[in-house]
Formats: sequence, structure tokens, C-alpha cells
Amino acid sequence: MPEAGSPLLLEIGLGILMLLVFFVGLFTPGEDRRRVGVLTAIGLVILFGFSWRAEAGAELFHGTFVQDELALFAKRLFFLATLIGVLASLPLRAAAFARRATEYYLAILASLLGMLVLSSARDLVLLFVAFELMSIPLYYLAGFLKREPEAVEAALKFFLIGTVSSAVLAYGLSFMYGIAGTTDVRGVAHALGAGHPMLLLGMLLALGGLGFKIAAFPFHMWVPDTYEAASTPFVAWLSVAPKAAGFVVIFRLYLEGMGDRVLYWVPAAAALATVTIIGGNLMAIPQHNVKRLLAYSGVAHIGYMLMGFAAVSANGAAMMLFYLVAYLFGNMGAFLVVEVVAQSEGSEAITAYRGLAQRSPILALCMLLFLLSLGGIPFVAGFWAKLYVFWAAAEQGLYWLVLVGAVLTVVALFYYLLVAKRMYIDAPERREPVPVAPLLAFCIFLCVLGVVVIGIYPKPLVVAALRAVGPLF
Amino acid sequence: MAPVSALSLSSFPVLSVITWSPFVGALLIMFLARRSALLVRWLAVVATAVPLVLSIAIYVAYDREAAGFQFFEDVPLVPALGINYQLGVDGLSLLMVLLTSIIIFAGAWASWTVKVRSQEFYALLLLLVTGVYGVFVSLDLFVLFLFYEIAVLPMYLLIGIWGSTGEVRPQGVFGWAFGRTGVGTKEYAAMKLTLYLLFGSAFILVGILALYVAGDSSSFSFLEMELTQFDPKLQSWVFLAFYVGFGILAGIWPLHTWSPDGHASAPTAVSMLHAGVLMKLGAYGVVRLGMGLLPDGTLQWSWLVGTIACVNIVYGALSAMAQTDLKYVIAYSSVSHMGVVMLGAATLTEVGLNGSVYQMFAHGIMTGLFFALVGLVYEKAHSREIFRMGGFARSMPGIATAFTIAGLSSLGLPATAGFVAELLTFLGAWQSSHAWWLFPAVIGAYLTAIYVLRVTKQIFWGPPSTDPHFQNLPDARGPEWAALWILVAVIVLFGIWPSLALGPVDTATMPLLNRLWVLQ
Amino acid sequence: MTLQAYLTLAAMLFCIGLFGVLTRRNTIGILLGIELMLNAVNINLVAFARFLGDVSGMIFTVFTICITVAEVALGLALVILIYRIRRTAVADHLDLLRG
Amino acid sequence: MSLESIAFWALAVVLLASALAVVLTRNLFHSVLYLALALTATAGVFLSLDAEFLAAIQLLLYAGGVVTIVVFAIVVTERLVGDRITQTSRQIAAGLGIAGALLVAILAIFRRAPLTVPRPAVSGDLTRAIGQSLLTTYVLPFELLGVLFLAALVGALYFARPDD
Amino acid sequence: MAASGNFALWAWLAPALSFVLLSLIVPLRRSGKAAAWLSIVLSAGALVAAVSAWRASVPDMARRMLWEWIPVEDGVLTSVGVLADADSTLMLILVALVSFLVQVYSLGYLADEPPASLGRYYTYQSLFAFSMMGLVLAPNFVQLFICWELVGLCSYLLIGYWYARPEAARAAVKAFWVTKAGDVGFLIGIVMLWSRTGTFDFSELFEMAQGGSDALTGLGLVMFCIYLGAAGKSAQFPFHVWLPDAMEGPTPVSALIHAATMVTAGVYLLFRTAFLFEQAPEVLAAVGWIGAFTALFAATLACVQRDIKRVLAYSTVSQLGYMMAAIGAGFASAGFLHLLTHGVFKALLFLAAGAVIHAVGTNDIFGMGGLARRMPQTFVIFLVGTLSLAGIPFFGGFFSKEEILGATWAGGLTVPFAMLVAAAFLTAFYMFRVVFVAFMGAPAGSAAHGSGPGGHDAAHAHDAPAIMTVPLWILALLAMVIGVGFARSHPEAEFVAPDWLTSLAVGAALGGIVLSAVVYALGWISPAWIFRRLAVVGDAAMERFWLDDFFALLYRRGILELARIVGWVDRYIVDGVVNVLSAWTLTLGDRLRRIQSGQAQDYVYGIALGVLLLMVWMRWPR
Repeated sequence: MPEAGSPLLLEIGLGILMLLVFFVGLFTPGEDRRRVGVLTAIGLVILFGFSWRAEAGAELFHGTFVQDELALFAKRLFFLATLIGVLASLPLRAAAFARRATEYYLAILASLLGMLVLSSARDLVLLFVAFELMSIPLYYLAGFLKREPEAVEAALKFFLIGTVSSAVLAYGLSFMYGIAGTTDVRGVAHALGAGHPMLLLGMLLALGGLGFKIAAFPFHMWVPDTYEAASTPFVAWLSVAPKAAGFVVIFRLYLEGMGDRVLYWVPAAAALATVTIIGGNLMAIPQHNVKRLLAYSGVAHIGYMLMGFAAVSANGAAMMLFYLVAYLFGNMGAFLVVEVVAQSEGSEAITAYRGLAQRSPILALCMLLFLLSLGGIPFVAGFWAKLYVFWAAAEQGLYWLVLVGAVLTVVALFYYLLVAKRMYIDAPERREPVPVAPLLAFCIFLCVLGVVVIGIYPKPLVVAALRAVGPLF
Repeated sequence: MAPVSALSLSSFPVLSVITWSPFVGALLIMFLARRSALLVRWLAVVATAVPLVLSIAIYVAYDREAAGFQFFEDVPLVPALGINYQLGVDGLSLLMVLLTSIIIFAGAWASWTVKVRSQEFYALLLLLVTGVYGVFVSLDLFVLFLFYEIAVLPMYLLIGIWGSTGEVRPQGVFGWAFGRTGVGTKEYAAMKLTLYLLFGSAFILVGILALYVAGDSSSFSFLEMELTQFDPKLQSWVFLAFYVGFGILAGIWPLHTWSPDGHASAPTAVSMLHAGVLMKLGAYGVVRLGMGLLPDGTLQWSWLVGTIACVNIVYGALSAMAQTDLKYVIAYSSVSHMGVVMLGAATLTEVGLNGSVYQMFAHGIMTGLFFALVGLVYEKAHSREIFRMGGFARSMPGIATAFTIAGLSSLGLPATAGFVAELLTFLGAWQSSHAWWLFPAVIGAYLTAIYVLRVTKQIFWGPPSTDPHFQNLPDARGPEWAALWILVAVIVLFGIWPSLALGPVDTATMPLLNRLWVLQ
Repeated sequence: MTLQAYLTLAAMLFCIGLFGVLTRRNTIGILLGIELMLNAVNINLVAFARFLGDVSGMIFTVFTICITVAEVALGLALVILIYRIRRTAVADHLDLLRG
Repeated sequence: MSLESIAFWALAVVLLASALAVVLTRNLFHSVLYLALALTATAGVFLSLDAEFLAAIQLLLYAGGVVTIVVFAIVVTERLVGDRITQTSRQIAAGLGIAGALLVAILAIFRRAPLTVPRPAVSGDLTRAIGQSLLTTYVLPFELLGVLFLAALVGALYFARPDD
Repeated sequence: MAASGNFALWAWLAPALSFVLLSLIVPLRRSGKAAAWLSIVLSAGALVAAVSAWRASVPDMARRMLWEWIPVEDGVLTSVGVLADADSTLMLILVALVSFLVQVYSLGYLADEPPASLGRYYTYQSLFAFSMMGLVLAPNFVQLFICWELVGLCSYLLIGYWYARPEAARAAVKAFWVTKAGDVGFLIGIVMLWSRTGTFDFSELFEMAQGGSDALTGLGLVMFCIYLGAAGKSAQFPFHVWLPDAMEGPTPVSALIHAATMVTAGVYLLFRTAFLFEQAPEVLAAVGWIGAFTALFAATLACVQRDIKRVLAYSTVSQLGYMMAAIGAGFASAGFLHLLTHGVFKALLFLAAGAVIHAVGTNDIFGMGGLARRMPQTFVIFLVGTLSLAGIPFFGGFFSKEEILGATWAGGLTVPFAMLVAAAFLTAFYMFRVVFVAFMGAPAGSAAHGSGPGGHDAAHAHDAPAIMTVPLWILALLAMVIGVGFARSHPEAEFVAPDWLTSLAVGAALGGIVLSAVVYALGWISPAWIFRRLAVVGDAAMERFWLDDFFALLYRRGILELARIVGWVDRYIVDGVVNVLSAWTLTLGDRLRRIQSGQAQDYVYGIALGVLLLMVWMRWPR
């Protein structure tokens, strides 16, 4: 459809990229198909570039597909995250990544396609399909190392929980459709005015289903297992992109065009945020495996983002987006460092970080920066993120929530500092520096750059986020 | 000459230079002085000397007639949220800046003997100092909070890496908890201190946000908030938030327990800086933000502040008396003296508040000197067990003399800075609406006399210890003297010439009090 | 028959499916439970569509059915893989990862 | 008691019964067969809702496809294991509690807000309508569905393939 | 008259100069002798300045010089400076004189100290002279308190001069703590007074008192607090316990600080602020009673001491009691007069005793004996001092003591008067006990252990070198001169003493002399016999009436025990709670982690529960 070309440009381009990857992979002789990854990376770079060219405002298919500021913001975020994830995957050691590169990158791209569409879907059907398209590849990406029992087990758990929760989601969506009488999200928002209990039931069920995707507290339980078992670069990506998509869906379903009915969600969101923050932080304390620790801390961060949701205001949503970006850099960076250390030490235990500061100070400093950013310390991105969501919540009058959040930040710092202690205080067992694959180094550098730049000069990002949530309210 | 130099100073951003030069020093140390320990030290000395000189300069140049905030700097940071990089000093912060620069300059000399990873040590130390300066000079609550966090965090590594593990405490009522948390180790102390203070900062943040949201002018600027009248109920709980938040750093009872462990485990310079300056930072916060912005809240809660301060004074002194580890004695004495600071502030009288500020300064210098000396003694004798040492005055007369002077200042002996502070505080206490505060305060001073002289007699001015490995210990030498004599000189100077400090301070405290008295 | 009746039926089916998911030991059994839940969704959708006289619900159903099939395919592949590696598909035994 | 209500009740009974059987029988094969029955009953429900097209899909894709795959999977796995798979249940009480509570909650909401929508007459050919909107309004999800299948199949193949 | 202030200022600054020089120029201090001479020269200068200040001063005409010290928004909170009038300059002379003589004397007494510590000694000495003069010249309470504390510090430092000796170190802190305890009261008093009157300045307060300002009515509590300070410094009962122990310091120090000047500061304070105390007669009465009691009490203690310095110390306490009694009776000038004379002859006595100790090498009078022949000069000098202390006519102490007796009688304090008479009797007795035991009779065998410098013994003791004897002679002559001078011309007293008073006083003194002669010189009665008669008092006196033990108990079982308890509470309760909370957080995390059982279906439970709770929660609000 030519007239629809421009808004769908990114999606179509991605489709083409997928085809390219597919065929190149098909016709690549031998056991090593890494070139596919390179191709993917290049393609993503190009698309990322295009995503800055795309202009907002277009609607397609009777407004079921919108290319608004929010969608664009989200898409750029997805591209960035995926790009980093792909680049970081290139130097992966396991043979499967060489031989089965096609499947790997194809799956990533498929999921990415799902996210892209999801971020601009304004129709329940489209939303559900895109949601599934995003999820299904993740299931087997999680189990990509199919020789390792843990990986497969993690994949299976992920799959089971995922399907159940998507069933819950679909069930909720069915109610929404039934009461609203249309699959158009705006219709739903309009119908909520009547406040029909069944509609509310549907939206709560849907919230549960989405809660799984964003890993809010009671729905989070797949997270640590999956993170621990799956390959780290993928986890880094998994910990950011799908969650972001989930939040975009939440925006679309619960905030967009709701007017002052949004206030209805405050108790739910606040409750979710509280339990998520508390649960995530507390469960992170006793972890010995860095990836599990980051997983739980990630859950806690979702809680902080939910504070932004609980604020149900333009500021709240914007600060949530800001938080997402900060979290992207901080969390992915941390995971990449984990990958580096794991490659050299062969262990993901916290003890593997003993004396890292004396072995390779730069790497340790990067890790410290990421941890501090996650902990919310000034002059790195995470601080502003936390501060802004607090600020938004405070505006909504949720001072108690702010206090809970702030106090549990201290708990979070406890376990982050434990890692810092390993790196800086403990004495190293071996002296020689940790070898870093150049690509990984580059990705880590990107993340540090992001963390520090945002930390020092957050203004542009704030403005962008505020502009992105403009159409919602 | 004052106005002239004021002009010449106001032409360039002196406060920024003071604040950031240690930071620059830290960067230089990290990147330039790769493996030359000596270069590191000299860089540190220079990076701390520049602020010292400048702060003395602005101290002289400060126009007391004009009063108010001077050397003003204002750069918009995040206009969208009304966050500005806004600096300025009045008499109060002026004195604090001076204190900081003196202490850290002495600290740079005192930690001359740090051998292990000295590069990182000095870098972190200087970073910390930047944070401290920043808190004192920034007029934008938000920026203030940023600096506050910077001032707290490096402490973790500083204590964790270079600290010393004290005696692990025996089982008690909550023995299991002590085992679980690893009480006594330096890691424990570092973690406890850092988390405790960050816990406090949580309250501060909430308070600041509350004011920001409540204030009609959507700005974090202190000056604009000062003009807004906040609703008394809000003021009430925000003041409590500030009191708890900053009070933790000021070591108010019963939230003080981080300080003995932390200060005892910290390396010399860090103890000096932390006990000498950071605790004042807490008191400063209570006075500047709490009393400055929330007159109603202050009037509602001054009774609590003062009463707890009295508890601090007596309780701190008694616990200090109970210690057997020299560093713990000093740490607890800080708890006791911070009580005097808070008491003076709580009296809401001119003399009382001046005394409080003066005590901030006096105690800063004095406790800095104390920790420097303890560090020296520990370095020479490798012991902190008071009752194992003895008669050191013979082998290290210099250290003994300095220690005695510090002790006399801490027990408020005239001709030392401590006396002026305590006299003023006492006068204020008796004038305040809770006259009985005077008695715990004076009794605390007397208890101080008891434990300080007890320790001094035991370690220095007493029969020599029979322990063989205390034979022929060296006295302080070289750079260490610098640290000692700078501080001793300041103590005596401000002891015999109080108007030196009280002049500017008064210009800062009176407006603040006038705002309060209007409401009374 | 009223819409209420269909919805109730669907709800029951959904909860039965959930019950199966919660209680079945064998992974395949769990999958079957999930199937039931999705069926409930379908019934809901169709019933609503019918009573609204609106077609989009039906289409939604088409999609859900297809997606379900895809999921089942993937799931069963996973199950077989698990069997191959672990020689079991009893969900309780799959707890290498915990804590 | 009209005819269609009789049909509905019959279908409902069959459906629920077979569903319960699915989640309760010890023999995995049997539960699969019961599932097939339940799916067929669902198709019947669709018919009773005048959705012939969907009923057809239901029979083909589900009762046909799914069940076949499942049976196939069971066979494969049993060959892998070497003996029959017994199917037991765990924590029945807890499961019952949760599921029951959820059901109660949902039904409570139903009661609080009864829907009394009249059943409109069938207008035109639903199948054609479905086909049309599939290719106009819902063309994007339709295409995505293709991608989804591709992805799922790739994944399934990757997992199922015994080599490497 | 303007000069008076300047002279006083110079007198004050001279020792300050020497202190600054000695403390800053380290090599000078460590050189010992040079330091000593510097200090001596400057204190000589101070003496000259003091004398000229006195001569320049005229009665009832005060000269003030003030410098702002602590500013407040509206004006000055307090200032420092000089308040020079007849009385203060007279006291100034005493201080300057004694400290000059003592410094000279010390040069001989501490001849064989290592130079470094000799330098330390003279540094302290200068600091003391400076602070004491500052105290004397203080124009207001604050400066007085400052110098008050500083002289206390000097006494602490000088008592602990031989800190290697455990007793010395202990005595030093004891002295500081006890006097400081009094100062707590003093400080509280000052604060209260200020918040009533809004000033610290003596002159302003005096004008208030003259004008009968009602700010000064009902000063009872305030003045009593201030008196506590004086009682601490001037070793009034029960604060007197520190003074005897203070004898651990070098003897010249005892002469200067613990006999002539510092301990009299309390008396001087009361004399200075008498106009305030008159506002609170009840306090004055208390002062009188306590003073008289102290006088008698200390006298009894002095009778049983073997250590010559302790005898003198208790006699000092007792004499201070006399002065206080006079002030309590409302005739401060009488007390002040006795202060001056006592300053002279008590310094004399101490220095003489020092010479003896220096020669003999022991403090124990029973370790001496027969020194009159070997140390004739010292004997004569000591005798002069003893006679004036006993209050024999034509000697220094006679007139001032009689003044005091008369004052108490005129003040209507009959019982205290009786006590004082009894004390006078005892004074004569114990002083001549010393004379007879130490100087008459046969020399005891070589003394066992020497506590003073030098390990000589009584057998071949000899007079001290000139550098020590010359100051002694000067003081002795002065004592005589004062006595004779007063005998020639009474300064007219503000009260009429009964005519039988003189005979009574002299009689008491002579009685004491006779008795001690009977007991110790002639040996008609053995001391043991007396003790058996007075067993109760005797034993109690031997045990110092258990007061020291009581204070020690208060310190150990009271303060230290309390401290131990608080320390325990802090460590295990206050801090314990913190640790418990953190430990609980850790444990909670562990427990919570258990729900992550690793079994997929439990995770599904999570989802189902989550949805359920969400629904329940959302139905609550409405």
C-alpha cells in the first residue's frame, strides 16, 4: 500500500531485513554463520537511523495503527536496545551461536518487529497479535543453548508462564472488547466512562497479563530463572526491550485518552509498585549469582517505573520513559560487564569480581558506574530517573510511596555496594587484567556514555520524554 | 580593603573554584600521577591549599555591612524543573567553608603516610571534599542534595579499603544480629555508615520534594523558598523529615550509632573530615533548611531538638567514658559535642545559635586534631587500647601537648575555641523557653572533663607503661607537624579572638532568628 | 440463551483450565490446561461478537486460535527437547534454577 | 425450554465434563482424547452462536491439528522414555482453592453487572464479512500472523531437531 | 591615676610575653636555664609595674580599660580588660612578688632537673602568673572565670609536673576535677546572673547594687552557685580534699599556687563581689559557717599529719576558712587583709619547708629533728613564719587574724567565732609541733626514702644555697615588717572589736604553743596518751574523716559505673536495635527467596494470586 508507506517504513524495512537474514543464512555454506549477525547489526543501524527520519502523526487502518511521538520514542528505544544486544551477541563463544546464527538473529528481529507494531498498535487484535509475535521468539531464544539443561528448563518455565499469562491477557481483552463493543482502544477508553464492572474486570485481567511481561512482583517469578540460564547478551536485551514494550501497552490501554478516569488506576498501580519495589529489593539481597541479583534488582526497578504509572500524569508517564532509557543503559551495561567477567572467569558468582578494580580498573569503574546508576546516585542517569519518578509520585500526593521507594533504595544500595566491595575492597586472586572482546568493550562504552551523559545533562531526554507522552493526555 | 577585594573576588566564580578545585585535583591524581606517590601527595596538598587560600580571602572580603549571601553565582541547570546551579555564602556557610578547607588541608598532611593505593585514596578524599564544599555553598536545594550524596558515598570505599578493623564486639542481647551483620569489621562500619546516611538522605529528599511541590514558585532555589510561607502542617512534618535526615548525619541520639563504628574504623584523614566537617554538615542542614525555611516547624519542634540534644550531651559523654578504645572515645565525644551544637540551635536565641555555630567550628577543628593525633599514636604505637598505653609524654611530647590542648578545648577550657562556644550555648540555653537545658549541658561539660583528663593522664601524663613494645617510640615528624600545628593554632586563635568568627556569623543568624521571633 | 450464560460457561472453562495448569504434573498435561483456558477465551469472544452483532470478535478468535496452535507447536517441541535432555517432563523435577 | 437452550445445556455439560476429565484423568492419552471432545463441544458452542466458519476452523485446527501434534508428541516422548507416561496431579486442594476463588470472583462481578443484551438477528454472511475485514482492517495482524508462524516454526524445528 | 591602669596592664602582659616566647620558641624552652632567666626577668618587671600601679592608684577610684571580646548584634556581650583599683593592685603586688620570689627560688630547688622539663616548668610558671594577674585585674565575671579556669589548669599541670610518679598524676587530675566541680556551680551562677542583669561587668553590677535595682533582689541561688566556685578553688569543706594531695607538686609550686595565690582566688572573688553577696545575707551566713567549720576541721587534721607539707596544706585550708568566715560575717576587707598577710607568711613557710626537704630529702617531720643547729637560717625563717601564722603580736598574721575574730564576733556569728578561736589554738599547737619535732631534739637516723629531689639525710643537712635563702629572707623580713607596721598604725576597721579580743586570741595561741611544748619538746605528756583520750577524733582525723574515700567511691562506683551501664546500653540496646533491624531485613530476604521454589506451577500460582489480589484490592476502595 504505497500511501501507507511512510508510517510503516520501519516495519517494512525490518521485514526486508528479516528476509535478507533468512536467505543469507540459508545460503551460507559451512558451520560459521556469524556474518548473519553482522548483517543484522548493519541493518539495525540503518533502521535506527531511519527511525530518526520518521515523522509522527500518521494513522493507518482506521486508526488502528498510529505513528505518534510515543511510538517513535519507543521504537528508537527498541532499536537501540536491540542493536546493543546484537552487537554484544556477536562475540559469543558457544558453537550454537555460530552454527544457528540464522535462527538466533531471525528470532530477535521477529520479536523486534512485534515490539515495533505493538508500540503503535491501537487495536486490541493487533495489539494481541503483536504481543504474541514479540513473546514467542523470546521463548526459544531463552532456550537457545539447548544443550544446557538449565537453559531449556528456563525456556520451558518461561514458555508455560508466558502462555498462561497471555491466556489471562486474552481473556481480559475479550471482556474489554465485549463491553466496549469494539476492538478499538479509544472505544475502550470511552466505554470506561460508564465504569462497567466487567470492563474493569477485563482491564484488571489484562493488567495481570501485562504484569507478567513487565515482571511486576507476583508475576515476576520467571525472571530470575530465565536470566540466570539464558545467554547474557540476550538477557541484557530481554531485561529492557520487552519490558519497555509492555509499558507502552500499559500507556495505550490504561492512560491514553482516559481523561480523569485515569485516577481509577492509582490504587492498583501504587499497590503493584509498592510490592514490586519491596519484593524485588529484598529478594535481591541474598543472591550470590550476579545475574540473579540483577534480575531481582530489575524487578525492583520495574516497581520504581510503576511509581511513574501510579502518578497517572503526563509527568509520571514521561518520567517512566526517562527511567526506561536510564535503565536501558545501566542494566544492559551491567549485564555486558557480567558477560565479560564470565568469559574470563567462567563464573557468574559475585565472588568472581574479587579485586576487579586492581586487575582492570576501567572495567571495574564501568561496573561501578552502572551499579551506582541502578542505585540512583547523582551524576549518573539512574539518579535523575529515580528522582523524577519520585517527583511525579509526590505531585500525585503519594508521599508515603516516595518514602518507601527512597528507603528501599538504601536496601538496593546495600547489595550493589556488596558487589562494589568485591571489586574494590577485596584483594584479587590473580593479577592479570580481564580480557575484553572489542565489540563488548564498544557496547559497554556506549552504555557508560549513555549513563554519564544523561547523568550530567538530562534535560534533552526529559524534554523528549515529555513530548513523547504528549498525545496520551 | 574589604569592599575592594570583594569586587576583585566577585569578578570570578570564587565559590565554584573552591568547590571544584579538589575535584580537579582528584582527576589530575587519577590520570597524571600514575605511580609517583610523592606527586600524588603534592597534588593533593595543592588541591586543598587553593580552597584554603581562597576561603580565607573571601572570609576577609565578605562584606559584613551588606550581610546576606555574597559571591553569588547562578547558572540555570534544568530550567524545566527550576533547578539552578546557584551558589552563595553568608556568614554561616562562610565559616563552614573555612572549617572545611582547614580540616582537609590538615588532613592532606596528616595522611602523608598512607602507602596502600594512595592514588585512589587521595582521589576519593578530594571527591568527598568537593561534595562537602558543595553542600555548604549551594543555595539550590536540589544541587545541595546532589553534593550531599557525593559527600556521603566515597566514604564507603574510603573506610572499606583503608579503614582499620576494630575489636569485634562480644555477644550481647542481640548477639545473633551482631553475628549476622558482622559487627566490628571495617566492612560493617563502612556499610553501616553509608547506608545510615543514605537512609537519612531519603528523608531529606522527600522533604525537599515536598517543599518543591508545595512552594508556589516552582523552583528549588533556597532564596525563593525562603520567601514562601508554607502551610504549618506541612512545615511540621517536613521539619521532622529534615531533622531526622540531617540529624542522622549530625549524630543525634538514638540515630548516632553509625558514628562511633564509622569513625573508629575510618583512616585518619577520613575520620578528621567526617567527624570534623560532615557531622557539621548535618547540623548545618538542620539550621539552614530546617530553621531557615520552616519557622513554624522549628517553633513546633524546638523542644524535641533541644531535649534530644541534652540526651546527646550527657549520654555521649558517659558512653565515651565507658570506652577502652581511644578512637571510640573520640567518636563518642563527637556525639556529645554535636549535642551542644543542636542544643544551641534549639534555644532559638541569638547567643545560643551563635554558640551553636561556633561550636560547629570549634568542634570541627578540635575533633579533627583529635583524630589526627589518634592516627599518629596508632601509627607509632600500633595500639588504640587506652589502658595498655601510658606515659607517652616522655617519648612524644609534641603529640602529648597537642592532645592535651585538644582535650582542654573539648572540655571547654577558656582560651580555647571550645569555651566560647559552650559559654554562648549555656547562656542561650538558660535564656530559652526550656531553661533546664542548661543543667544537662553543664554536667555534660563536666563529664567531658572527667573522661578527657582520664584518658590524657592514662596515655600521656602518667607513669610510663611497662609494656616493652612501647619503649622509645618516636614523636611526630615532618609533615605530620603541619597538620598538628595548623589545628592547634586555629583552636587557640579562635579561643582568644572569638569576634573573628562571631562577627560574620551574627550577620547570618540574626535574620534567621528574626523570622522566627516574628512568629513567637 | 443469554450472553450471561455463555460468559459463565467460559469462565468455568477458564478456571478448569487454570486448575489443570496448576495441578497437572506432566508438562503436556499443563499444556492441555492452557488449551482449555484459551478455549474459554474463544467462547467469550465469539459470544460477545455474536451478541454485539460485530464481526471483529470473530476475527479476534481466528487469531487466537492460530496463535494457540503456534504456541502448542513450540511448547511440544520444548517438551520433547526436555525429554531428550532430562528424561522426564514432570514439572516438579525441573527445578535446577531456584531461589 | 427452547431447542437451542437444550442444545446449549447439553453442550455445556459435555464441555465442562470433558474439560474436568482432561484435568483429572490419570491416563495422558485419555485426557488428550477428552480434550478433543472438549474442543469439539466448543465447536458446537460456536455453531450455537451461528459462527460456522469458526466452528470449522476449530475442528480443523484444534480438534484436528492440535490433538494430532499432542498425540505425536506423546508417542515420541514415550519412545524416548521407553515406558508409558502416567499423569498425576499435585496440590489439588490449593489449585482448587485458587481456581475456585477466581471463579467466584469473576461470577460475583457477573452478578453485580448482568448483561441483558438482546441477541440480534444474524445479518448477512459472517464468513464473508470475516474474510473481507481480514484483508482490509486486519491485514496488518494477518501479515504479522504469518511472521509469527514462521518464527514459531523455526523455533519448533530448532528445538525438535535431534542433531547438533 | 590613669597610669595605674597602664602599669597594671604592663604587669599583666609581662608574664604573657614570657609565656608566648617560651611556648613558641621551642629551642629556647628546651634550653632550661635561659628560659628560667627570661621568665624571672620578666616577672621582676611585672613586680615593678605592679608596685607602681599600686602607688599610682587612689582609693575608691577604679581605672578601667576594656576591649570588646564577644560581640552581639546590639553592642558587646562581654569584653576583656583591666580594672585597676587599690585592692586589685595590692593583690597584684602579692602575686607578682611571690611568683617572682618563687621563680628565683625554684632555680635552686629544681637545679638538677633536665633542661627541657625545667623549661616546661617556667613556661607553666609564666602562664600561671599571667592568668593569676588576669584574674586579679578582671573587670567582669567572664574574664575572671577565664583566668579562674586557667590558673586551675596551671595548678593541674604543675601538680602533675613529676607525672612519672603515679601519686602526682593522680593528684593533678583530682585537683582539677574537684575544683572543676565547684566551677560548674560558678558557671551556672554567672549564666543565671547574666540572664537576670544582662551584664557581666563588675562596675555596672556595682552601680545596680548601689541603685538598688530590683534585678538584684533574691539573688540567693545565684550567689550560692557562684560561692560554690569559690569554695572549690579555696578548698572549703567539703571541696578541700584536693589541696593536701596537691602537695605532690614541687614545693615552690605549693608555695605559690596552693598557699599564696591561687587558692585565695576564691576569697578574692567573694571580696570582689561582696556587694552582690550582701544582696543575699543567707548565703553570706552559710559562707561564714562553712568557713569557720573548715578552719577548725582542717586544723584538727593538721595536728595528725607527719608530712610537713601536708601540715602546711591543712593549715592553708584552715586559714582560708578564716578568711571566708570574715567575709561571711560581712566584713570582706578583713578577710582580704588576712589573705595578703597569709600570702606572705604561708609562702615563706612553704619555701622554708622546701629548703628543709631539699636538704633532708624527706617530708616526714619524724625523719628530721635537730635541724635548728644544722640549718640555722632556715630555722629562724621558719620560726618567723610559724609565729606569724600562730598569730603572735608583732608578726604578720597577728593583726589580720584578730581582725577576723573581731569581724565574726561583730557579725554576730557567735558559734563560728568560738570555732575560730579553737582553730587558733590548734594552729599554734600543730605549727609548734612541727617546729619542735623537726628542728629541736635529736636528729633522727638517716631518712628512709626521699621523695623530694636529692637523697640526703638529716644528719648532714645544711642550709640551702643563697639563691634559695635570699627569697626566704625577703619574705621573712616582709612578714616582720607587716607585723610591726600594723602594730604601729592600725588601719581603722569598720567595726568595733571587744577589748578582750586581743588577749583571747593571744591566749589561745600561747596555749597552743605551751601544749605542744609540753608534749613534743619536754615530753611530759606522750602524744599517744592524748590520742587515747581523743581516740574518736584521732582515728577519724587519721582517716581524713573518710572524705577522700567517699569521693573516690563516688567516682568509681558512681560515675564510672553509670558510664559502664550507659556504654552497655548504647552498644547492645541502641545499636543492637539497628543491627536487629538490618539482620531482619537480611533474613526476610532469605525467607522471601524461598517462594522462588523453581517449580513452574508455583510461578503460575503467583500469577493467579496476583490477579486475584488485584481484583480484591481494587474492589476495596469503593
